[in-house]
Amino acid sequence: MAILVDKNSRVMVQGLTGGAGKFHASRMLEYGTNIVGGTSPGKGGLTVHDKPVFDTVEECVKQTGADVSVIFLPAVAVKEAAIEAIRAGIKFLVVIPEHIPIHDMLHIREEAVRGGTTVIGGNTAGIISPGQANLGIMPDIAFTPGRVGTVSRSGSITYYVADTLTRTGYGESTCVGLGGDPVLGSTFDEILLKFEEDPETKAVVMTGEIGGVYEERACGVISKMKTPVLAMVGGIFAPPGKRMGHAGAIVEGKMGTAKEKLEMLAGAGAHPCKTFKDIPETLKKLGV
Amino acid sequence: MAILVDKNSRVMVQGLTGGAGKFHASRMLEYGTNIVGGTSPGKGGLTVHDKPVFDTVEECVKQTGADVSVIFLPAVAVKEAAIEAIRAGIKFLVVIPEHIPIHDMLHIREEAVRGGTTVIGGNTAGIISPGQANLGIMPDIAFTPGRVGTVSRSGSITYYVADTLTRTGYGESTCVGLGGDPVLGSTFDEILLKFEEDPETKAVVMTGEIGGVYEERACGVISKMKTPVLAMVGGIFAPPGKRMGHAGAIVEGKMGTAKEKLEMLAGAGAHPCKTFKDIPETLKKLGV
Amino acid sequence: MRLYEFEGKALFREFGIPIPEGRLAGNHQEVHEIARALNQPVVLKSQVLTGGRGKAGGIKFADNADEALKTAEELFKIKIKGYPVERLLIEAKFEIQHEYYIGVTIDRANYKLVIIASGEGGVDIEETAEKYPDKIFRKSLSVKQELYSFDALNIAKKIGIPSEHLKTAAAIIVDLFKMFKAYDAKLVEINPLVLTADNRLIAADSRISLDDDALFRHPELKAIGIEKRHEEGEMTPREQQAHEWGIPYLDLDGNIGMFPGGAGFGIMGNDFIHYYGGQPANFMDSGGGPSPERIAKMLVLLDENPNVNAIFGARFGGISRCDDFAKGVVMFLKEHGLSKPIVMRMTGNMWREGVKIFENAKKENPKLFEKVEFHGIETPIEEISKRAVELAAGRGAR
Amino acid sequence: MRLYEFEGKALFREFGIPIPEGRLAGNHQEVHEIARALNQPVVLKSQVLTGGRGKAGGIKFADNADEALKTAEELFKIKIKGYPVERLLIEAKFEIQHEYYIGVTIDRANYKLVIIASGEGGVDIEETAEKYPDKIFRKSLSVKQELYSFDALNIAKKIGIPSEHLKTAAAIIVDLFKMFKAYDAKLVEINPLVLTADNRLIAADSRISLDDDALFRHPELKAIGIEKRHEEGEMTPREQQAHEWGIPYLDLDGNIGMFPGGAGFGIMGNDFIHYYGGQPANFMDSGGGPSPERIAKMLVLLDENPNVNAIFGARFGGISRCDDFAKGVVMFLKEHGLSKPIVMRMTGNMWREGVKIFENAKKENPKLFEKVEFHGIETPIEEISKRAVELAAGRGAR
Repeated sequence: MAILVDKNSRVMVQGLTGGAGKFHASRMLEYGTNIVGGTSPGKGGLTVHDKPVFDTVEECVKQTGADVSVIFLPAVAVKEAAIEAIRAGIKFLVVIPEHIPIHDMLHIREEAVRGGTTVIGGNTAGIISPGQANLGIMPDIAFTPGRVGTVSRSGSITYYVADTLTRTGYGESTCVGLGGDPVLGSTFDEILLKFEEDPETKAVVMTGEIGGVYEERACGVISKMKTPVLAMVGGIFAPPGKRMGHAGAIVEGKMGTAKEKLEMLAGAGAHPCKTFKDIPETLKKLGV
Repeated sequence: MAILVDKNSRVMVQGLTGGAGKFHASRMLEYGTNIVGGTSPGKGGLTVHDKPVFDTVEECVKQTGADVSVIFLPAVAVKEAAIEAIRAGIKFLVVIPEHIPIHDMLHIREEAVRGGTTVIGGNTAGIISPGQANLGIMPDIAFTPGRVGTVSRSGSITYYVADTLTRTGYGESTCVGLGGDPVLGSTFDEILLKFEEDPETKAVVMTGEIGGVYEERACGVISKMKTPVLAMVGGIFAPPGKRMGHAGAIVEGKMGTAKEKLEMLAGAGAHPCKTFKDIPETLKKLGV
Repeated sequence: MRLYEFEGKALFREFGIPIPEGRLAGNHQEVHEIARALNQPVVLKSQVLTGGRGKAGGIKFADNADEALKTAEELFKIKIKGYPVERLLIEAKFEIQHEYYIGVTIDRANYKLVIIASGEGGVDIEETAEKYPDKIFRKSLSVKQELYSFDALNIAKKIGIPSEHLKTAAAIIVDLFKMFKAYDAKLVEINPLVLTADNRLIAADSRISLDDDALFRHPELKAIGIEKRHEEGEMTPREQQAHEWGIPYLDLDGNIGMFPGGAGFGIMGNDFIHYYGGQPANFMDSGGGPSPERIAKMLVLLDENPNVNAIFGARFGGISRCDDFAKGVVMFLKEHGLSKPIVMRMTGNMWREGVKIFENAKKENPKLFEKVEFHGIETPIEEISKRAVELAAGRGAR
Repeated sequence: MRLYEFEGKALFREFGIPIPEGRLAGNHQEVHEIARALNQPVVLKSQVLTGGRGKAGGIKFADNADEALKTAEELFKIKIKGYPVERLLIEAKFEIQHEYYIGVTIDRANYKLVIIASGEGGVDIEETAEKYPDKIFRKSLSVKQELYSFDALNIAKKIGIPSEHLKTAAAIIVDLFKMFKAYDAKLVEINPLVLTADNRLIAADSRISLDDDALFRHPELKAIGIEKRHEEGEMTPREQQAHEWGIPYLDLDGNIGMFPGGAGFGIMGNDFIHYYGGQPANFMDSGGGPSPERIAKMLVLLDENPNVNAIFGARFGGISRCDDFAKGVVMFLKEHGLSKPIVMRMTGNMWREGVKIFENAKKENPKLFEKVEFHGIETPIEEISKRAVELAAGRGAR
């Protein structure tokens, strides 16, 4: 099994006729992802890789039964595209583009909560449930079906973690890229809860990063999870990030340094790892 | 009994330190209205007519238990004042000023529906439950406690109707001025329903006017009411009002002429009256 | 208040809605210059604040600048529904491939903004709406909601805009909705939105009505000449005078001068006069809490109207105070003098004080009150109405 | 990106938030003129994009224009945290009665905008927040919500603004919140908001940070000189070069040139180098899907950095393609040449094509690859990190 996407997901691509959309759609199809169509306003009626293109998500959903969407559009178009998908009933949305305005992400998040849609990104490499579906820009070379889930703010870290899990025979149930932007569609805790509910996921590797507040948000969930969580945090040796004025310091308090994050996660019951090779060693100890 | 306000209502005045607020508050107090305080931002701590003035409605509600408010403020300040009252938990709000921007009234209405507040006005003479409370600018000379409710878009018509009911011995339970503006806080149907629930109100005189769509909205309710409704509509001989472009005609269809309104109301079961003296004659026939 | 076509188009341009190339001309020489600069066939559009301008001959075409000059000379002479043509909008002519309709207005019964669109634009849109309601597409939004491009695209699709123009049309719809909200509009219409033979989408006409009461929020409009005005058309000299004094006033065809308090009874009082066989000469509203000066000016308007035989007065003091009312009447009687008979009724807030003012003035100078019949709450308003009809019919003082 | 104080104050003025009378000076003569025109005691404020300017002596007072001139001459010579003072904001001095704090920022954990206010403004506000959390008032709003005057008045009351200034303070808070939304800000602060001895409320300082990614929505800012820039401070020459090339880059203190793919591994790779005893010379992010030209430029930055002893390269092709990566490396080797040893690992999208490009180039000219140690998916990244540390320590090619 897997979380969020599997071989039964009916996947559409917003921006299917664009350069990136077309290129990655073909990769996703090659991987076996069940792409059913896509959108490109004003280009309804065309086909790309033999899949129908529609003017609006609403039409695409009606005609193809799409329930998952991946956005490949310029950052300026993401706010409306995401809200369109949410309003059209898409239940899981992957936002690939980077440089999305933060206020736009706040709007998207509000609509997503209201519409009951899970959003990942922006600035994510996407999500892969190995052997079933690959949504986004992740290279399939690192991934193999298996029993460990991963969730990370970084695409490259996701590849290295999966590479390690694949190499050591664990494989992955689903690998989720939360995205690298300061405000994201989903947070670690929300994804961890989904892994907790997945019987095939025997452990989760969560890789965080200096800055932001999402790792801290995860602690409450980790302390209640039965599935073991392995945690890495990048930036232990990075110079401390600059705070945004007094207000940032007041709102986010002591949050943000990698060392503190890792300590908090460990305190909540996660198993800390330094480099990737600590991952299989820890899994072995845990008997996963 | 009465609807919306009675002698137990705890009434506050927004704009209590202003000229109009002060003047009419004293009249309202003289009538016996239970005014408990008022607001004037920046003037918290003063008293007017021995009643305490607060900076915000929230404070006034907390300190005095106010549950009804009357707004005497310039039109530009009404939107925020009304929303403030609604958010502070005021359950019945009387908006006296005229010339409130229509878009502002749409905002107020949305907040009122969400907050469960009944709003009357803008551009209303107010509401009076004779012998109990007089909220707004209505002269008390025309009113006497009794058994007929009135609801009108016009202050002057309210006075004439009450004058007639008083003169003929029926008296009034409550007289409601919906207000003269194109978009109002409440509609005829909403007020009629409240009269229907009041056991002391034996009949309702509803006086409408050429233009707008509120009389038409009332028909559905009238046809289901047990309490008899008498209807007058002003503007039978007025030249037809100008439509607002094609869009106005499309949205409002055939609505709006006084003659059609009166016919529709009669069709829904209301008893049409031409001049005020028809009112007591009709009531007599109905055995009220 | 209604905007002229050229004013509406200036707002369209500000919001990025495409309009035809063109300029406003105040005389025929300017028309010549503009047409020469455009250097192509043009359309000359009379700028008047009334509908039906096309059917009345207010829109003409010309193939070149000289022809435009001649046509303009004629247009500047005509009147449309009584309104003289003082300005012409001169625009490059275009060939029509299709006409669409897009409008935004307020659905008062449901407290929503509503976007209306149709694939059958043009002057017959109302007929289309009535006969073929399926051809009209509506979308309601709360005043707090944003109109998103995908919603607009959906509307554009539903009214049959061709694929290659969907994004442009959606942008126009989104911008029109933004403009509606930004300027506190009551109505904005593009009718027709034209798809030209050379495949451009253009707002060929504008119809905009703004909320007078929200003008204070838009001082920038004053800079481009858009100020408070009547909803439609121009005014009679007396209406113009009343407008300058800030008094809502309309001339009607009868001979009874209507001097009521409040708009509500202003309208219904007219019905009463009709019921008793009379004809009102006007509609008038005193506004809330009129000053004595304003009351006096209202009487001046009626007394100086040669059509008026008698005046019907009614005052139920609410926000208006009877003492101010009485002061105003006395001020008028003293400073202007009354030439027509008047019957009136006064009651409500401060009526005792009002009565005292009348009594004192009458004691001082009884002649002032010769033509005045004065009543209080004891006389039903129906009696006053009946008496005004008698007075106007020349059945004189009792 | 952070704005200068004077830029922030220009935006305050636009939104009606009161600021002190004053002007910007680029040299000491201008300071003299401005101070003379103000004709009263002034404050000279160094305009640098860093905090702690007051404690570093960047803010001075002067009683008259001549004194201001002298003080300015000194200020133009100093550096604040390494940043030279190039401009001074000259403002009329005022006496402080009380200092308040008002800020708006984004609460990322809860997806809300949050207004923060305190009756204890000034540079020690963070300390206050930590020691006396009761003295900090917060209000969270959704990005779709409006801040109403009564909410703002409530905030003003809670932080102890005196009655007679409540309405002014509320207007400032409402305007600050509007400005936050209107300009897609990440942070706006008035600290301190000063109640002067003569009873005026004034935004004495501004701290504003805007969202670079939303600048496209605000072309009007460019007109007043506000363009995309770093969050804080100025850049080293190499950072400046990288910035011009659009490459996120930061100089660090070590000797290993970091050439990773992706920001995530860019950060974590630095930790790995530390774990194996090395010190990175930089942080760098290739950005999504870099072109060969960009890859080549990234290598130029590292190769020309005299602190760099060896280069650590890692590429996991995702949105970036290994063939483009390999092309960029080869382009660099051919056109620039490599002077330091490099160890790198490449895998992911199009890795086969990438390997082929390397092999062909090597076949063509094996000398180009003399200092290159190249690995694929078979070698864990830990081994590459370890090897980079060895190379930088001079433990040479194996």
